[in-house]
Amino acid sequence: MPIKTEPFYLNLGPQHPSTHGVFRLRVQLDGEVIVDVEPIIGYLHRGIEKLAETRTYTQVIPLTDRLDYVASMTNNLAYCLAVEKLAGIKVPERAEYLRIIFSELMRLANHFLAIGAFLNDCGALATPLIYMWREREKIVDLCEMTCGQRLLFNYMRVGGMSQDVPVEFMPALKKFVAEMPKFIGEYEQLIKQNEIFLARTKGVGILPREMAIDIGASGPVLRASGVNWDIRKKDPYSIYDRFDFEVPTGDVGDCYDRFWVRMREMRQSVRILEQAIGQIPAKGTVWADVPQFFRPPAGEAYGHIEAPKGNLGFYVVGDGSIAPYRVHIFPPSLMNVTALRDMAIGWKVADLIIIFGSIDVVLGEIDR
Amino acid sequence: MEIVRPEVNTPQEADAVEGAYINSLIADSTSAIPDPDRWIDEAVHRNVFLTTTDTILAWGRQRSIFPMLFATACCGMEVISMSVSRFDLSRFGMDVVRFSPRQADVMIIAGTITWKMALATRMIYDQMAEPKWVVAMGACAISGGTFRESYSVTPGVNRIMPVDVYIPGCPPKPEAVIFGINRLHAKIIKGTMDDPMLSKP
Amino acid sequence: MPDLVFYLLAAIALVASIAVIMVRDIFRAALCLIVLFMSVAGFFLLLHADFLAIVQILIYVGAISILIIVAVMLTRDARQGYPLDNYKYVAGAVGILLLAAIAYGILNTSFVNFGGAPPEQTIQPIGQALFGSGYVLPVEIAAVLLLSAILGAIAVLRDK
Amino acid sequence: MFSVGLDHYLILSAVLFCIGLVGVITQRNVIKLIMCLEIMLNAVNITLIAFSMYITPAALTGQLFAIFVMVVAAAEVAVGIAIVFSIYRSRESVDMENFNLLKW
Amino acid sequence: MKFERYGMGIAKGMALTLKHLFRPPLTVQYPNEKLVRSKRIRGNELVWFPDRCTGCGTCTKACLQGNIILVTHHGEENKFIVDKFELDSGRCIFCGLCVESCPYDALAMGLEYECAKYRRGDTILDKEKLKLSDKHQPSAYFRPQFYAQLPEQSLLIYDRKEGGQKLTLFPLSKRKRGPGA
Amino acid sequence: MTLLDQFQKTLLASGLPDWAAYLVPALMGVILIVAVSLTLVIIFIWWERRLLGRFQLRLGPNRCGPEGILQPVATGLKLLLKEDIVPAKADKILHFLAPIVVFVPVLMIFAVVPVSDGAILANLNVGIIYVVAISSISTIGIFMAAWGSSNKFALISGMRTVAQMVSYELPVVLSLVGVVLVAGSFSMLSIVQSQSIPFILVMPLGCVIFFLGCLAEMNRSPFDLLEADSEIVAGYHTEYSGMKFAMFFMGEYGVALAYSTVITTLFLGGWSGPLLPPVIWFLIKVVLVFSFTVWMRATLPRLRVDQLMAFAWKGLLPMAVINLIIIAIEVLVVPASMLWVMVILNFAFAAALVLLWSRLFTLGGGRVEV
Amino acid sequence: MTVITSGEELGKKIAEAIPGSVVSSDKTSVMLESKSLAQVAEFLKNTPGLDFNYLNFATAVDYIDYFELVYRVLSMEHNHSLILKTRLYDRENPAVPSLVAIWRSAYFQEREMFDMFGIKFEGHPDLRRLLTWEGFQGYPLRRDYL
Repeated sequence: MPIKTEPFYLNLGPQHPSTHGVFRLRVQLDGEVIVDVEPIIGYLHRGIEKLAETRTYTQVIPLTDRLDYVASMTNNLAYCLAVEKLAGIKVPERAEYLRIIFSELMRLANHFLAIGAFLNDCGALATPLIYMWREREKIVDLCEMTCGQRLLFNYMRVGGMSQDVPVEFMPALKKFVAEMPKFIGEYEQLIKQNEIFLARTKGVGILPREMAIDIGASGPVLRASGVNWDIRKKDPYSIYDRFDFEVPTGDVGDCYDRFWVRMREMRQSVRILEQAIGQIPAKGTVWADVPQFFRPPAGEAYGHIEAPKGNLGFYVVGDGSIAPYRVHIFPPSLMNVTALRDMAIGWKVADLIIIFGSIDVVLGEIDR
Repeated sequence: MEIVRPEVNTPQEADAVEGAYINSLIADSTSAIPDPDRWIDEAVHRNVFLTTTDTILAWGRQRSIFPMLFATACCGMEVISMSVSRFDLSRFGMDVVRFSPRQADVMIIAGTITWKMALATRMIYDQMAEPKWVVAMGACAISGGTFRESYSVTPGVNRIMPVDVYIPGCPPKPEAVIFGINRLHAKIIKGTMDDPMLSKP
Repeated sequence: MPDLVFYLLAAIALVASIAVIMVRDIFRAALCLIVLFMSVAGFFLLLHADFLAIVQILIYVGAISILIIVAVMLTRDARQGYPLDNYKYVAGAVGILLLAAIAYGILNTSFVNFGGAPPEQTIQPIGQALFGSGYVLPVEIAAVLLLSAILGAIAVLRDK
Repeated sequence: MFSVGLDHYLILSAVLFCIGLVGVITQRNVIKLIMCLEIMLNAVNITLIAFSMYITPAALTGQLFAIFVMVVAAAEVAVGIAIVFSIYRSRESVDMENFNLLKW
Repeated sequence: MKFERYGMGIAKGMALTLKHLFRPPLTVQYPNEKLVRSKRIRGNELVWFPDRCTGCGTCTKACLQGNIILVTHHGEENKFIVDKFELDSGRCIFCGLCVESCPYDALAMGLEYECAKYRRGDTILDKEKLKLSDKHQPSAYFRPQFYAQLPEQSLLIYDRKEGGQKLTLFPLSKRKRGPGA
Repeated sequence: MTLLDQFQKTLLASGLPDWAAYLVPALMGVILIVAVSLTLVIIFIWWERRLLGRFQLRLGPNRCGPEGILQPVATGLKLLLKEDIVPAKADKILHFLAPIVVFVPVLMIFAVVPVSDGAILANLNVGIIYVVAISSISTIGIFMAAWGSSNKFALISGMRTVAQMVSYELPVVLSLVGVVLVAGSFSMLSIVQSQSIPFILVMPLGCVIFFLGCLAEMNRSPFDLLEADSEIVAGYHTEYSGMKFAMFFMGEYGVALAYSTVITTLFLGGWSGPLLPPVIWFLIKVVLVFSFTVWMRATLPRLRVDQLMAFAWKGLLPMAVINLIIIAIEVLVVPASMLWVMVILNFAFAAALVLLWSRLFTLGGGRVEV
Repeated sequence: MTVITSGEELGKKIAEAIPGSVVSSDKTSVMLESKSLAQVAEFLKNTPGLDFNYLNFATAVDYIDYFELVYRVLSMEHNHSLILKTRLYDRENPAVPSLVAIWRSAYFQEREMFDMFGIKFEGHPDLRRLLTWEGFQGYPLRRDYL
């Protein structure tokens, strides 16, 4: 019944309950149907790239923590990989395993939040988020045990890790990994077959395969569209080639697929963690003794990893001094929101919210 | 700062207007607004109540603060940690999280406030109904933190609005935030800072 | 007591109905109309027609006025309404003349009470009258009317 | 004189009816016109029920008629507003002056 | 939406939440009961040992934001005497780089995290405040010598029997009056 | 014959003036309703917050009074003295009136709910329709708030209100007619008295439809689109603060409580139950119904607008009609003393209908359809 | 393992297809003439056997004398990557053809480069400030911005 109504603009954000931070969507509506969406970002632009030019290579690591603060250790890893590539530093064996363990823990932590917040956007009053957060707290506990902070860890260093894990860490991690599959099963019981959830997510916000590649999407968003692309498999960094795991993909590319890819990725992460616990050398140094004010040679290096949200890259240009000449951060979230407009047009406001939630962005990374 | 919204027709005009406001906000806020130490005292003088009424009122206010979660960045995660099951802010009657500034009492500024965001922050603060409080959580909100030198970050949220409680940390632990909120409770109910119970080392 | 209530309700009804035609803001006019409906329901209660009073609220307040409000909402630019046009003196005269005629008629007629007490509860007699004797055909016709109204509304608004 | 009887109700409903009539004549906004029609129908309902109460209290005939009036009113509003929408869609106006075509 | 499973999915989810209703809540009633934090906790203060500090200034160089202000003058025996040692805890991000870099173990992270202040000026830790701080128990972050003195962290993964976080089924309110309780 | 009627009789007999005999019992009734229902609402707000906390593995408010029961009181006190902001562009009168229009009908519902035998304020013989009619008034209040505050989020919420309320009125009324048919009366008292078997067993499908319709009318999850805070911030009361917001807040819970009592009365046998006094039974049942809504709120995601409408029009309405026809036939065929036959028959019919609908009908999936 | 395509070989290929476009090439990267950027991108994307269908990242570095634009492109089918570079010597008004029409992932990145370096991308559909606000003075990531 297309009664002629005047289209009107609605500002979602920058402070809105479900924009996951300070994101602003200028939505043009016809009734409740979306005619146009324009994402406006920059409300958290902190100039990290500029600040990194004035700090030494080690001092940039705390800054990278604040990019994707949901899974902050993965940022450290990407940056360290880039600098290690630039300086040609070899990382000790035990440190490599610890990196794998922590980046998989971070992936779990990120997906806990992503799925929980996504369901929160669907309107389930915080309960799925809270169950997820309980598990996330366990990971946070493990990280706090290791490095004393709950969120921004500043744990990895160029050439390894800042310190070894304490003795209590491994038993606790083993218990966590053993409990995890049961929890994921429970969670699937909670939401996977829920008819309302299916009705809200299936077929909503489809990102076709070609468009996903064209916009440079990565991570679960790309894989949900049916592209089997995981840097851990396709361009293995660190020691990911030693582990046996699968890359889950979706087939349609709707919100449900993105949710479901994340759920399955969590199981794979648990698998990797199990293998890593089995293989990690019991003793050994964790840090290739890199001086605090070291000078990598002039040149450029690109290090990228499969962060929980996608392809996180660091492009580091060195000029031979103690500070990097230029650090460029390539955030996955920024690419993933490019197609938000195409995904949302024709849907309703409520759908826009869950489409945005299913992309799982973090604004610290988009705005830098 | 008075914000008058001129009529704008296109998104581009709206952006230009917003940019102009941001620039004038930067020009206006060069020095810190003094901390509202005596705020409660003044309020008491303004409306003369009987002491008991006043106590009951303060009790009501202190027991049911509706927070406005202004989670912009990293600290927002710890705000969530604090409100969900492990630390459960709702024990203090703060579970009714209002996203509309009209209904909120305390604005927990969790995260970096950039100049672009500062305008919105200030507007939301102006929209809140009296009595209202502001909690600056984390280094970024207190002073700009590690991004203080940056060209786009507000060096401390007390440049744009008065702050009642500062919670240092990057990010502060959930307990630290709850401690800060308890101090806010004390501020509300005592109306003074010279309380020996609060002079904790 | 019922007399007091009557005068009160009558005042409300008159003020509300005059407000409906005088208020420029059409949304407020719709709200005044709701007040009128409620006061009419009050008259029904005074006249021992409690079933009809409730039905009045249900249909007029719950359905018709909401329909009108939706119409107001969806025709937003027309919200302010238009000034009364030149007919207003003519209309006033016609209204007053008609009112005088009716009042003359009413005051000069003596109505006969055919006796009998009003029934204690009205639902059962109404139901029996509607479906039991004599009124079955009108009820069916009313049903057909409603159906055709729905279909007509849909037909008018359908995409062409 | 002041104890309420049938006359009072009849006069009241006559006044309401006339107000509605004046409204119907003067209004140019179609939605308001429909509202005025509703006022007139309500006035009629009051009359019907007052007669029912004061003339034939036992028979309830007036109440039955009031029910039918309500049915008609509901149908009329539904169709009327549908027509208003339909015209508004093509003409972007709810002014009576624009409702002078038999086809839209 | 299509109820292919006749609402069984909804029923399953509701069964799970019902199961959670009878699980003990995780809540730590903070002002009354406190979690034991990690041994390597980076609390919101620094612990400074003035007797071990030589005033070399490595920490000021390591600090990524220039937050540590250190002013020294030459004393006897060619030693530095610290005139001013000050940092703004409202600006510090507690990354721990200064502690890592200190060659004389004169700095350590503190355990204290309840540092909320009413005034902006109170967040600045000057020499006087920091001098008192060596009475505090420092954390074991990069200072493994303190590791044994600290209590075990209470983890959520373990339940109470295994030394983890306390879970109680139907806890009653704490009537005890904590600050602001 | 209710207590107030008797009181009025005695007053009339004692020679008080006419108007006083009318006014005094009426005022007493009003005061009684306001006091009791507000107290209940306050307790139920606390109960929901605690229960929701327990579903989410946390405690909920427990610091204010014993087990935090004074929490809503503190909230009310605070809101009472909070600054009242009226936006500059708002329609002042509507903005002021809206909370009252929302709040008062909620209180009026309580007047016809029997707490135990004879303990009812007004034993209307149109009790059920009264409930439906009165509750439709608060829709207008919500719409006034949405329109009056000239806020875009509120306006969207207002549009949703109208659609949702109007759509769900129909299945609610149709499932009520089933109850009326079996009980043979509109009066709440006689409906309770006729429930030798609770009607939830006699007409399970009708009960489910009525319950879902009620959820939609009282804006509880999963139909809480009016104030879907992840989408439209706070819905129609985005611009409200202070006491007006408190009235919306209380009205929201009040309507939830009112519908819980209505469901208890109509389908769960009201006050009847063995051993315990009737009032206790009544309260137990109300708490159960209310807790069930809290349980749903803790679990379920929210529907989308078009799905919500499709669920009403394509799902609930036809099922309600079929259910009504089945019950009408059964009332004619089955003798009144053999209600258990209807129990068996209706369970079979309900299962068949649910199976049929879940197989055959897609409710508003896929692209937006208007 | 993503194969890093030899820039020298590919540089030859590009130079054959689009003469005068390649300035120089080394092991990992190809330095292009800034004007021919769009043509080369088109060639890289659509030539069978190369199929660089995925623009990984695009950024600029300010070397004070010139801006260097760096593009890393990737082929998902063949799993090989290449770094394209180009230099802009005009400091006042640097301009380069936009690649949005070829790889949409350049959309936000080019807006960001415009915002941060002041590089104009000709043919970009909506070239406005992205991270900073309208009316911001200067281009922050230039080395001379303080």
